[in-house]
Order: sequence, then structure tokens, then C-alpha cells
Amino acid sequence: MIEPPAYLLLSAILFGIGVVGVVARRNILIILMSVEVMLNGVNVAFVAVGSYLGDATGGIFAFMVMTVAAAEAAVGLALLIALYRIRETIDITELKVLKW
Amino acid sequence: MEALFFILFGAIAVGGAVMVVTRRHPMVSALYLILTLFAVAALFVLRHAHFLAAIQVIIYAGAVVVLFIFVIMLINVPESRLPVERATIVRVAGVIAAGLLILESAVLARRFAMPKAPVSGVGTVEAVGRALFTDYLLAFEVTSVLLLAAVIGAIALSNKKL
Amino acid sequence: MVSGVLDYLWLVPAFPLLGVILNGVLALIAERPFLLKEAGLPPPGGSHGHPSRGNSHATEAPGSHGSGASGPHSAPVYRNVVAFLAPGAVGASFVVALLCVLSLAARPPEGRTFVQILFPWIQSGSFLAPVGFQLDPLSSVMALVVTGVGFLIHVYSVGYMSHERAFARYFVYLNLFMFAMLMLVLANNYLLMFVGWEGVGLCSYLLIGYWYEKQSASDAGKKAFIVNRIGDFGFLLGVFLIFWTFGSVSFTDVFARIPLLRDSGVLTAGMATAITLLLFLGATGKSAQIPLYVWLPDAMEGPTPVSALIHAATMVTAGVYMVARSSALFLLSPDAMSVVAVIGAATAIFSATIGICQTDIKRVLAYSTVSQLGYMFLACGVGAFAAGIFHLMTHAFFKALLFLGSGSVIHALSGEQDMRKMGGVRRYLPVTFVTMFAATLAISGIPGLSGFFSKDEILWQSFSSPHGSPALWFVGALAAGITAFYMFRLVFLTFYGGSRMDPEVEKHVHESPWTMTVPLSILAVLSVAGGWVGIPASLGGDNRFEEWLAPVFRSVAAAGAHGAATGAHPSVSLEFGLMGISVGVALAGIGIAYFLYRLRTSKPAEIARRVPALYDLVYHKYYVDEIYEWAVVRRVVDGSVWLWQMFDALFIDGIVNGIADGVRSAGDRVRRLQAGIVGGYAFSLLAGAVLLVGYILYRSMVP
Amino acid sequence: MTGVPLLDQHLLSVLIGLPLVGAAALLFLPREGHRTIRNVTFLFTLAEFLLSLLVVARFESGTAAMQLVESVPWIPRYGIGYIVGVDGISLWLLMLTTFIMPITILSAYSSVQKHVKEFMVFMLILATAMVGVFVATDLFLFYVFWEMVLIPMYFLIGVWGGERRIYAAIKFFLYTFVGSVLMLVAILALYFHHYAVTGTYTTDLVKLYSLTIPVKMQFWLFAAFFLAFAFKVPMFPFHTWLPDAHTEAPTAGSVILAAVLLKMGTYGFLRFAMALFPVAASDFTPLIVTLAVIGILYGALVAMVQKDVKRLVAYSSVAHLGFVMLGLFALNLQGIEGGILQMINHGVSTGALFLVVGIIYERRHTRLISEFGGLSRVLPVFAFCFMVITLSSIGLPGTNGFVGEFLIMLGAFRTHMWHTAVAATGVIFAAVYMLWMFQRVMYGKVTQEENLRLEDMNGREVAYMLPLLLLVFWIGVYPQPFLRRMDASVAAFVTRFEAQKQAALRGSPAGETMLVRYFDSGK
Repeated sequence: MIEPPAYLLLSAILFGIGVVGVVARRNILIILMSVEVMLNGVNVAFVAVGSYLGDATGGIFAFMVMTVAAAEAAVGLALLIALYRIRETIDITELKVLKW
Repeated sequence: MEALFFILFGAIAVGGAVMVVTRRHPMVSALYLILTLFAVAALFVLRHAHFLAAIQVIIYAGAVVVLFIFVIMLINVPESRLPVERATIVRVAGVIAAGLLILESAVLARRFAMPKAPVSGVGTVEAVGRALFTDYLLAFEVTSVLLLAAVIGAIALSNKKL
Repeated sequence: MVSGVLDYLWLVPAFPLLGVILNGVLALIAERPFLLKEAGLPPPGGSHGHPSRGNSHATEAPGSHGSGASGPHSAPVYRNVVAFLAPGAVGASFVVALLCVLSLAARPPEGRTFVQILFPWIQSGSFLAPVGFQLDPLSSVMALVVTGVGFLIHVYSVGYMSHERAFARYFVYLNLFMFAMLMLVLANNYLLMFVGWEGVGLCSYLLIGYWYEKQSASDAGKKAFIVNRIGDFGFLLGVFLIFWTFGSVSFTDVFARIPLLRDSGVLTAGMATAITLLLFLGATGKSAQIPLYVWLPDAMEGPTPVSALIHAATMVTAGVYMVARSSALFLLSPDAMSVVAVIGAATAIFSATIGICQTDIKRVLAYSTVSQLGYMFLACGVGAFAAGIFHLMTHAFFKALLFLGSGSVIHALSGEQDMRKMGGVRRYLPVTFVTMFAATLAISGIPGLSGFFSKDEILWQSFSSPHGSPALWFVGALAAGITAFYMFRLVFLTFYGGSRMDPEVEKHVHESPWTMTVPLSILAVLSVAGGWVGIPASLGGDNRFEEWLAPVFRSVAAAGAHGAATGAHPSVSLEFGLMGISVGVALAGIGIAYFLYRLRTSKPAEIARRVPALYDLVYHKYYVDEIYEWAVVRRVVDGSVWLWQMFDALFIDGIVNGIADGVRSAGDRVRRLQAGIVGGYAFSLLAGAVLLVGYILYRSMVP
Repeated sequence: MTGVPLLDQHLLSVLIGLPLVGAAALLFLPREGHRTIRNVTFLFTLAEFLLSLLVVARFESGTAAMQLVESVPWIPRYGIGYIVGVDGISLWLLMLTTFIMPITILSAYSSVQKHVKEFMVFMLILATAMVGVFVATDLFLFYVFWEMVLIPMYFLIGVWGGERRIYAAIKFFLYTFVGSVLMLVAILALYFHHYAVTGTYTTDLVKLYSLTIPVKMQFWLFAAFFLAFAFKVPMFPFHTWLPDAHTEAPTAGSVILAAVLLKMGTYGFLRFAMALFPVAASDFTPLIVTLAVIGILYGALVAMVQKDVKRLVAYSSVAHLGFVMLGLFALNLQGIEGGILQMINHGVSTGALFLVVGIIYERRHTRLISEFGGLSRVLPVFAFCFMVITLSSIGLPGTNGFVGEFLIMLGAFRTHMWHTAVAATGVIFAAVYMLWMFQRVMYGKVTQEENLRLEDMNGREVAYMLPLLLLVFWIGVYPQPFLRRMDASVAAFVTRFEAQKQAALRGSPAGETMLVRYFDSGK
């Protein structure tokens, strides 16, 4: 029998790996994919806890997260393309015009 | 039995995730991402969330990752121009902080008490559908607006005249 | 019915107000096009024969007002309308006033107080100040003097101002003045009196600054208004004290409540002193007493009829009227009475000495006015309110005449005011000379003329009254001598001797038109005979004037602590002796003037050379203006500049902008955290998450 | 349809809403049609004024209660209501607002040439907010309107202002905003206190009036309200935003600022700070009266040495508002009635002064006194108007300024004799700075060639100046219609103030005031 903490632990590990990808990588594409990993980690927790509590809300939340993830990926990649056209780079450290 | 599958798919998911963040070429990462997504879908099945497992595969693996791969191929950055990773203080600190976060969460998760009687069937198509079209109808509809906005945003952003 | 006429009392101030409105409309509608047409023209240079305005710098001022553009021959119709309307309004109000006074006189002496309330003006809680008029013997004297002399001066002005561009504007101001002055004298309460009080100050400001293009004129007007306001400040505080002490501001209520409040201890002598001294501060402003007299000589920048009307006959006497009106209050406070008497006497002698050395004909008269007003306050200060009012009336006659006469001279001499450039004018201006000479005799106190009776009454009272003292009498008598001296100096320098006139000016010298000479003649008659209503008992008269005023001051005497206003004369022989002395002093003054300015004309300059410091001091009016300028005006202005630039801009705004700058520079530092590197943001996000989860963990472990 | 009674029931709401409707209507007009836009705005503000006359007609002067009340739950869960009403305190301020609006719009016909549509929209929004401030009797609603005033004014200064308009606009905004944030905190504290005492949440002012607030709490709440209102009035030493804002604002903005916005501060004192916290108000009285007197003298002295006409008028406002504060804190009938009347007077005279300055500014594009001189000769009608307004501003009897100042000082003299004596010297200085300015602008010879070619006031300018002049004399000669309608409310205010104060003092342990305890403990 798998205890809920096991799922939560797995969720935390997936999330943490995703975080590492976001903070440690320079490639925007990989950063975006790491974000997906993070979201999956969260979804694991939602689904597991939802099912242990017998409440559909967990599943609904996971569903919502997926929707957001899809939207995020679409917009993020569109941004990436637009950016690449202008700057010819996918290196996040070269994008520092967001300051005054 | 469940424990066995959990350990198996959990290990695949973690392993895939590690590969996603560590591969130099995004195409390789994308392929490992698919692996992770499938493993997570399997975990969903373990928790009787069949519907979610299905859309995890269909939408995530089928649509989102394909979109990634599509973009990777579209912009087709030559190997030589991929960013060169360097360890900076912020990055190292970031990795350490991420480790801390996992640790903290793990400790927290261990303290997490939960009724031991998992109710099966809350993740079935019927259950999710019922919830989705009754209690969460508004949220569901708003989701569609969000997606619409994302579509419009994506189109607007990829317009050449930006 | 007699009271039937009195019901129309409100018409007395209403007529001039109507004049203001009608003339004002004319000024704005009919006169404006002419003025604007002229304004477009460059000012013609030089003066050519239009003796249009009385100012001290004849060579620069007259021409600069475009005097050639509009003479009487080219006068537009509206000027005739104004010339009829303005004096007509005042004349009508004189007639109504006269009828009212006659019907008042028909009443028994005790019933000679008529109050007419028109409507409540300011009412708030227990405070009520109505627009209401009070006609009693005191205000009827004032009303008649104001409307009567005012009417004559209006008529005179029609001639005198005939060359002015802004003809209607002048009469608007003049009518407005009449209205305000009548409000002042007819008001039945202190607050409405204050309306007139400030109103006349405004008109004085406007009329002094009538030639506003001249810097000195607008300066003088401003000075008059501001110095008056200092006095008004006292008046206003006095009104507050009166209201919170008596619970009313109407004259009848206040005076009626005196006995009660005094007996109950609410109205202490200290309170009475405070009230009266504050009121007296107002009076020193309006009536040009030390220390606020400085505006009156400068006020001579205005047209001469204005000087006659406002700065000699009526407005400046408002202070005396107010003190007399408040006599019941003043009598409660011996201290205040002493202050009034001393200030009056000091002003009388002080300004008389300044008058000795002035060379500007109008300034001599101005200082003379200040001095004579001092006399009136001396009278009030010794409790002889009736004598003060008597002198006020006679002074109105002869001083108005003197000013109008000097105006006639100035008019004839193309605006020349310097007596050193006159001489021998007698030949050209016979009517002016005769009338002015009569007025000079009157002011000098020659027996039989009006000034003699009033001045002598004051001197006698200042000696004999319980409030008086020989010292006050001595100062008064000395001032009388000096007055006689400088007045005859003026007459000799102006009318006698050889001509010192500019040849160019001399060619144009002419007697004034009838509109000017007729008022002169009427005033001359009044100057001579005006005193006959108040011949004292010791000279075989029955002092009808004092008797007429007695109801006002008798009730005062009954209410006040000391009933000194009409005290019995202790000794007729003493009175005759003092009378002889004062006449002797006056004759001596005339004699010295004759000696210095007719026989030994080189002597004055010689004397001046012998005591240069003293001469200089007197010639420069004791440098009072300069001292005020240095000690008050400069301090205030410098202090204000300091407040503005150092306190406001540097200190307060320094703090305000300092806070802003502090926030901004802090932001400037914090901004560097936002380097724009996405990794940085991601890391701070992560750090925040770690800390947050850590905190939750900590809380879950440590209950 | 029973039209008139319905209108009566919702008169105040109509007054609040009408300008907004106007603003919405403007949105549909083409932006190039300046003439149409101006006329439509003018008609709306004129209609607003005419409707507000109905308020006076319906007003009962015998009662102190709120009249024409409309009360609708707004956020019932939190006890917040849409409650509006007028009484003798707010009636004339409401009237002043609606009266001054058409005048400023007329003045803006020529002075505003760029972004006319936006300007007019902002003016109309401002009108709604100002009317709302004066009729709201719900704290929350009041606060909403109070803040709503800031925004259009910020833009009026910042967009249509002079050279340093941005600085002035930001300074204006931040200064007043700091105060109002403190007020918000105090409102919340009061709100929760009411809940703690009665168990219900409400922001209804009338209900809050009957609340007895502990002395110590009053002290802090009053302090917060004091800062908010003192910034707005502005009282010395919080006044430095005013000269900048006035100087840089366009003519219409200056007029509104002087005539109405400053009154929001003094009105706030009377309606909220003093009425809600009588004990603290009494405690603060010496401080406030002293600041008011300093403000009177300081404003007058600094005004005297200004080189810019508008700055001079701005500093004179500091002095005039000092008088208003002195009157309000005289805490008796005469002082408060005088204070309210002086608010109106200041609105009329200073508003008119800014219009006068605007007239010559439009012709010469300078406000420096030294650039003028001798204008009397060129502009006789203008000179007449300017003179009357100057006299009104220095409080000459017969003009409105005198009645207000007199009542203020009469009332204050009773309670603060020496303060009032000092304040009365401000009347002297008022004459000094106004007449000196008048002399330098209007008298003397024309020194600048351009000034000879100036045109006198045209029909439109006379048309908007005339009502102001009439009001100057009307209030000066026959102020009874104004005073009579205040009587009941002000008398009730004074009575309630005393009663509340006694009640609160009974409630406090030693029956002593906060300051007394503070100083005692300090010893």
C-alpha cells in the first residue's frame, strides 16, 4: 500500500527537478519544458490527494493545470518565435532589456 | 503490486525529468519529456484517474510536446549557437535552493496525515465530467476563454509585423 | 405729521447711492469709449494752459493725462448729465436731511432720537446688526455738515474737474463717498458705522489715487487705505469687545445697558479702557492722529475738492464723531480720556510745527487739518464733546473753504502748488482772496468768527474741566498761536507781495468760474457766521449749539461716572482772562507772520540757516515717514521675503521634496535588483518559495 | 408619470449623475467640434445649476436634520450604503459647486484649445465627484468621492497646466493622497469600533454620530482626519502644494481648486473630524487655532512679496482658509456660520480672482506682476471687475468677504481673544498685498508696448464675471438668506458637539482629555 506521502514526495521531487531546470539553464526551450515538468509534479500531488480524499476537485484542478499548461506553452513558444526573429537567440541571459 | 508500479513509474518520471533538464539539445529534452509525461499518466492510472491519464497522454504528450518539437524544428538553432551553460553563483545557489525546497517538501509530506481509504473512481470520465459540468461549470467555461486568449495571443505574437 | 418726514430718513444715504449707480453706468457705458479712444493715442507732451489738476509736480503731470483732448467745449452730453446728477443727488439728500432735522427739532429735547430699522443685515445667534439709521442731535449735525458741505464741494468740483477725462468716474467716487459718509454718521449701530467707516476709507483710496497713472498718487492712496486699516483693526476689535460685553452693537442698547452692567461688575473700568482705547485706535487712523497721521499729508495727491471734502471737512472728522458718539463709554474710563486728550494735544502741537516749514500750499493745509483734529480730540479727551463737535462743524466750514480756495489758486496757476512760486495772486483772484482771508481769520481764532468760538470753548474746557489741566490748555494755546502764524504765512506768501510766478503761467491766471466761486462765497459766510450758534454764555450768548447736543451728552453724563460735559463755568473772569490770552497768542502769531513774510522777507531763510538741524528736522516732518519706512515697512517686506524664500521654499518644501528625493534615491538603489536578467527573477521567486515553505514547516513543527 | 415628485425624491442623485451623463454624452461627439463640445458641456453644467436651485427651494431651514435623503444599501454585507443628503452645512457648498461650474466652463471656452473634449470630460467628472463629496453622508461613499476628485484634477493640472505642470500635478496628488490614506485607516478603525460596540457594521455617518468613542481613540482618529483635511485645506505648514498647483493649473483648474477643492478640507473638518471626535477636536483646538492664525499671517506676508499674480492669490488662499479654520474652531454659532459663509466667499472671490488673472494671462501669456502696469487705462471694464473682487478679497464691508470674516472673528474673539487679535492684523496685510498688487498691475503708466493693444473683456467674459460680482454684493449686503438656512444645522452641531464631548468624557476613566493626561504623565 502506497501512502499519500509517497506521492507527495514524488511530486516534490519532480517539481524540484523542474525548478532546477528553470533556474539553471540558459536555453529558453529547455526552461519552458522544465516548467512543464514542474506542472506535472504539481498534478501528481493533486490527483493523488484528490483520490485519497475521494474528492473530484483534485482531478478538476489537475485538469485546469493542464489547460493552463497548454495555454502557457502556446503563448510561451509564440513569444519565443517572435523573440528569435528579432534577436536571433534563445539564450535567456541575453534578454535583459526589461529594465530602465 | 501498486507499490511496485509506483516505484517503477515514479523512477521513470524522475529519471526522464532529470534528463529533460540536463540535455544540451532541446530535441533530446523534448523526447525525455514525453517519457516523463507517460510515466505520470501511468501514475494517474494507479490512482484511478483514468480520464486524466487519457488527456495527459492526448493533450500533453500528443499536443504540447509536439508543439515544442515543432518549434524546435522551426527555428532550428544550429548546434554551435546553442547557449553554452556556465555555472554562475545564481545558478549554483538556485540548484541548492531547489534541493532545499525538495527537502522541505519531503519533510512536510511526511507529516501529512490522510485517510487510508482511497475511494476509487473519482478520476473516472463520469466523475470528472459530472463535476466539471455542475460545480465547476463556470471555471470550465472560463478555461475556454483562457485558451481562446492564448490562441489569439499566440497568433498575434507570431505575426511577422510585431 | 413730523414723524412722516423722518420716515424718509433712509433717502438721505439713498440719493447718493442712486447717484453712484447712475453715474457708474454712465462711466462704464458713455465714458469708456472716450477713454479708450484716448488710450490709443500717445500722451501729448507738455502742459499748455489747462490748469486741470492739483498735483505737486505741475510740469510733468498735467500734460500726461491728455488734457488737450477734451475741453468743456467738446464735452459730450453725458458730462452734462453727470454734472447735474452728482451734485443733484447730494443736494436732494441735503434737503431731506434738513427736513428731517427740522422735524426732529420740533420734538421735545428728550424725544430727539429717531431710529429707523430697514432690514437685518447680519444676524447670527444672538448677534444682530441691522441696517438702521439713527437721527439724534449729534448725527443730525453731522448729516447736515456732510450733505451741506458735500453739496457745495460737488458743485465746486463740476467746475474744477471740467478738464478731466474721467469726469464720470470722479463723481461716482465722490457720490460713493457721500453715501459711505452718511452711512457712517446715520448708522444706529457700531457695525453699520464700520461699514461707512471702511467705505469712506475706500473712497479716500480711490479719490487720492484718482490720477492713478501717477506713481505718487497711487502710492498715497494705498498708504491712506492701509494706515486706515490699521486703525480699523482697532475699531473692529473694539466692536467685538462691545458685543461680548454688552450683547448688542446698537448705540441705544449699549448706552442703556451701561449702568446695569457697571453695577453688576461685568463692565469694569479696565474693560471700558480696553474698548475705548481700541475704538480710539480706529479714530487715530481715520482722523489722522499720532501715530497714524502720516497718510493725510500724502493724501493731498488727490484732486483739491477731494482734499476739501474728505481730508478736511468730513471723513477725517469721523474719528471725532465716533468718540463723541461713544462718549458714554469713554467717560467710564478716565485713563482712556487722558490718552485721548494727550494724543489730541500732542498731535495739535506736533503737526502745527510741521506746518510752519511746508512750502506746498495743500500740505500746509493738511498739517493744519491734522492739528485742528488734534484740537477736537483734545476737547473730547477733556469731556467737552459738544465743544469738539462744535469745532468739527466750524472747522468743516473754514477748512473746506481754505482747501477750495487753494484749489482755486492752483486751478488758476495751472496746477502750481508751491507757494514759493506764487505771490501777489490777490489781484487776479479777488473772490478767492476775500473768501480765503475770511477763513484764515476764522481758523486763527479772531473774535467774532466761527473758529474763535469753537476753539475758545475747547481751550476753556481743557483748562477748567475735571479732565483738563493747565498743561493741556497751554499746549492748545501754543498750537493756536502757531496755527495763526502758518496760516498767515500761507496767505502772505500766496496773495501778497510780488509775483514769483512762472511767466508762462502768469499769462493764464484767471478767476475761477461761478461753479467754484459761489461755493467759496457760501462757505465764507458760514466760516464767519457759523460760530454764532454757539456763543458761550459768558459772551452774552446762550450756546444754542451745546444745548442742541445736550440730550445726547446729558444722557451720557447721567450714565457716565463724571458729568463733565456741560459743567458750570467756575469763574467768568478766569474765562475772560484765558480768552484774552488765546486771542493775544493768535494775534502774536499773525504779527510774527506779518513781520517775517511782509516786512523782512529775507528773515525766514536767515533763521533757517541759523538753526539748520532744527529746520531740517521740521522741514522733513521729523522724518517720521522715513522712520516708519525703515522700522516697519522694510522689516515687514524683508521678513516676508525671508519667510517665502527661506522658510517656504527651502524649509517646508525642502522637507517635502526631501522626502520625495529620499524615496526616489531609495528606489534608485532598489532598482538595481531588477537587473532585467530573467534568471535573477526566477531565483528570487525560488528563494521566496523556499523561505515560505520553510516557514510553514517551522510553524508546523513549533506549535 | 409623476415627474416632479420623482425628481424631488432623487434630486441629489440626479445632481451627482447629471455631469456623468454629460461626460458620457461628450464621448459621442466628434473631437474636432470644439464649439459643440463646449456648448454641450456648458448646457449640462447650467442645467446642473438650475436643478440645484431646486435643492434650495425644497430646503427647509427650520430643521437640522439631513434633507432630501436617499438611502440605498450598496454593499449591505459590509453595512455600506449609498446615502446622500444635505443640511445647512453642506447646502451652500453644494450650491457653490454647481454655481461655479458653468462659470469655469465659460472661462475655458477660450483658454483651453488643446484636447478640448478630454478637458470637458474631466471637468464633468470632477463636478460629479465634488457634488458627491458634499452630499455623501456615508463615510465610505464620501471617501470614494473624495478620492475621485483627485484624478481629474491631477490630469487637469498635468495636461493643461503651465511649464512645471508635471511637478505641480504630482506634488498635488501625493500631498493630498498621503492625507487621505491616513483618513482611510481612521475610517476603518471607526468602522470596526462601531462593530465592536454595537455588533453591526455601518458607515452611515448619522449612525456613527451617535457613537461614543473613547477619548484615547478619538485622539488618534482625529489626528488622522486632521492630517487628511489639513493637507487639503491647506493649513500651514502643509500648504506648499497649493502655490505650485494653483500657479501651474489652467485657469479653470485654479478656479475649481480654489473655489471647491479647498473647501472639501474645511467641510471635512466640520462634518467629520469635529462632529465625530468632539473631545479630540477640543484638545486639538489650541493647536489648530494657532496654526490657523500663523497661516493667516504667513499667507498674507508671503503673498505680499510674490512676483507672480497666481502665486500671490494662492498664498492669499492660505490666509483666507486660515480664517475659515479659525471660525470653525471658535466652536460657537457665530464662528462656524462665519466659517461656512467664508468658505462660500472665498470660493466666489478667489475663484473670481483666478478668472481675472486668467483673462489677462490669455492676452499676455504671462502672470508676472512686473509685466503689467497701467492696465486701468486700457481695460476699464476689467479694472472695475478686478477692483470689486479685490475689495471683496480684502473684506471691505458691503462685500461678501466682510460678513464672513466679521462673523468668524466675532465668534473666535469670544473663545480665543488673543489669537483673534493677532488674526485681525491679517486683515491689514490683506489690504497691503492686494492693493499693492492691484497698484502694480492696474495703476501707473503703461510700460509695455503690448499692453496698449490689450482688448477689454468681451461679452462672454462679462457674462461669467457678472454673476460673481452680483454674489459679492448680495452676500455683502443681505447675507440673511444664506445665514438663515445654516442656523438650525449649525446650532444643532454646536449643541451635539458639547453633548458628545460630555458623554465621551464621562466614559473615560478620569474624565480627562488625552492631552491633559499626556502632559500630566510627562511631568
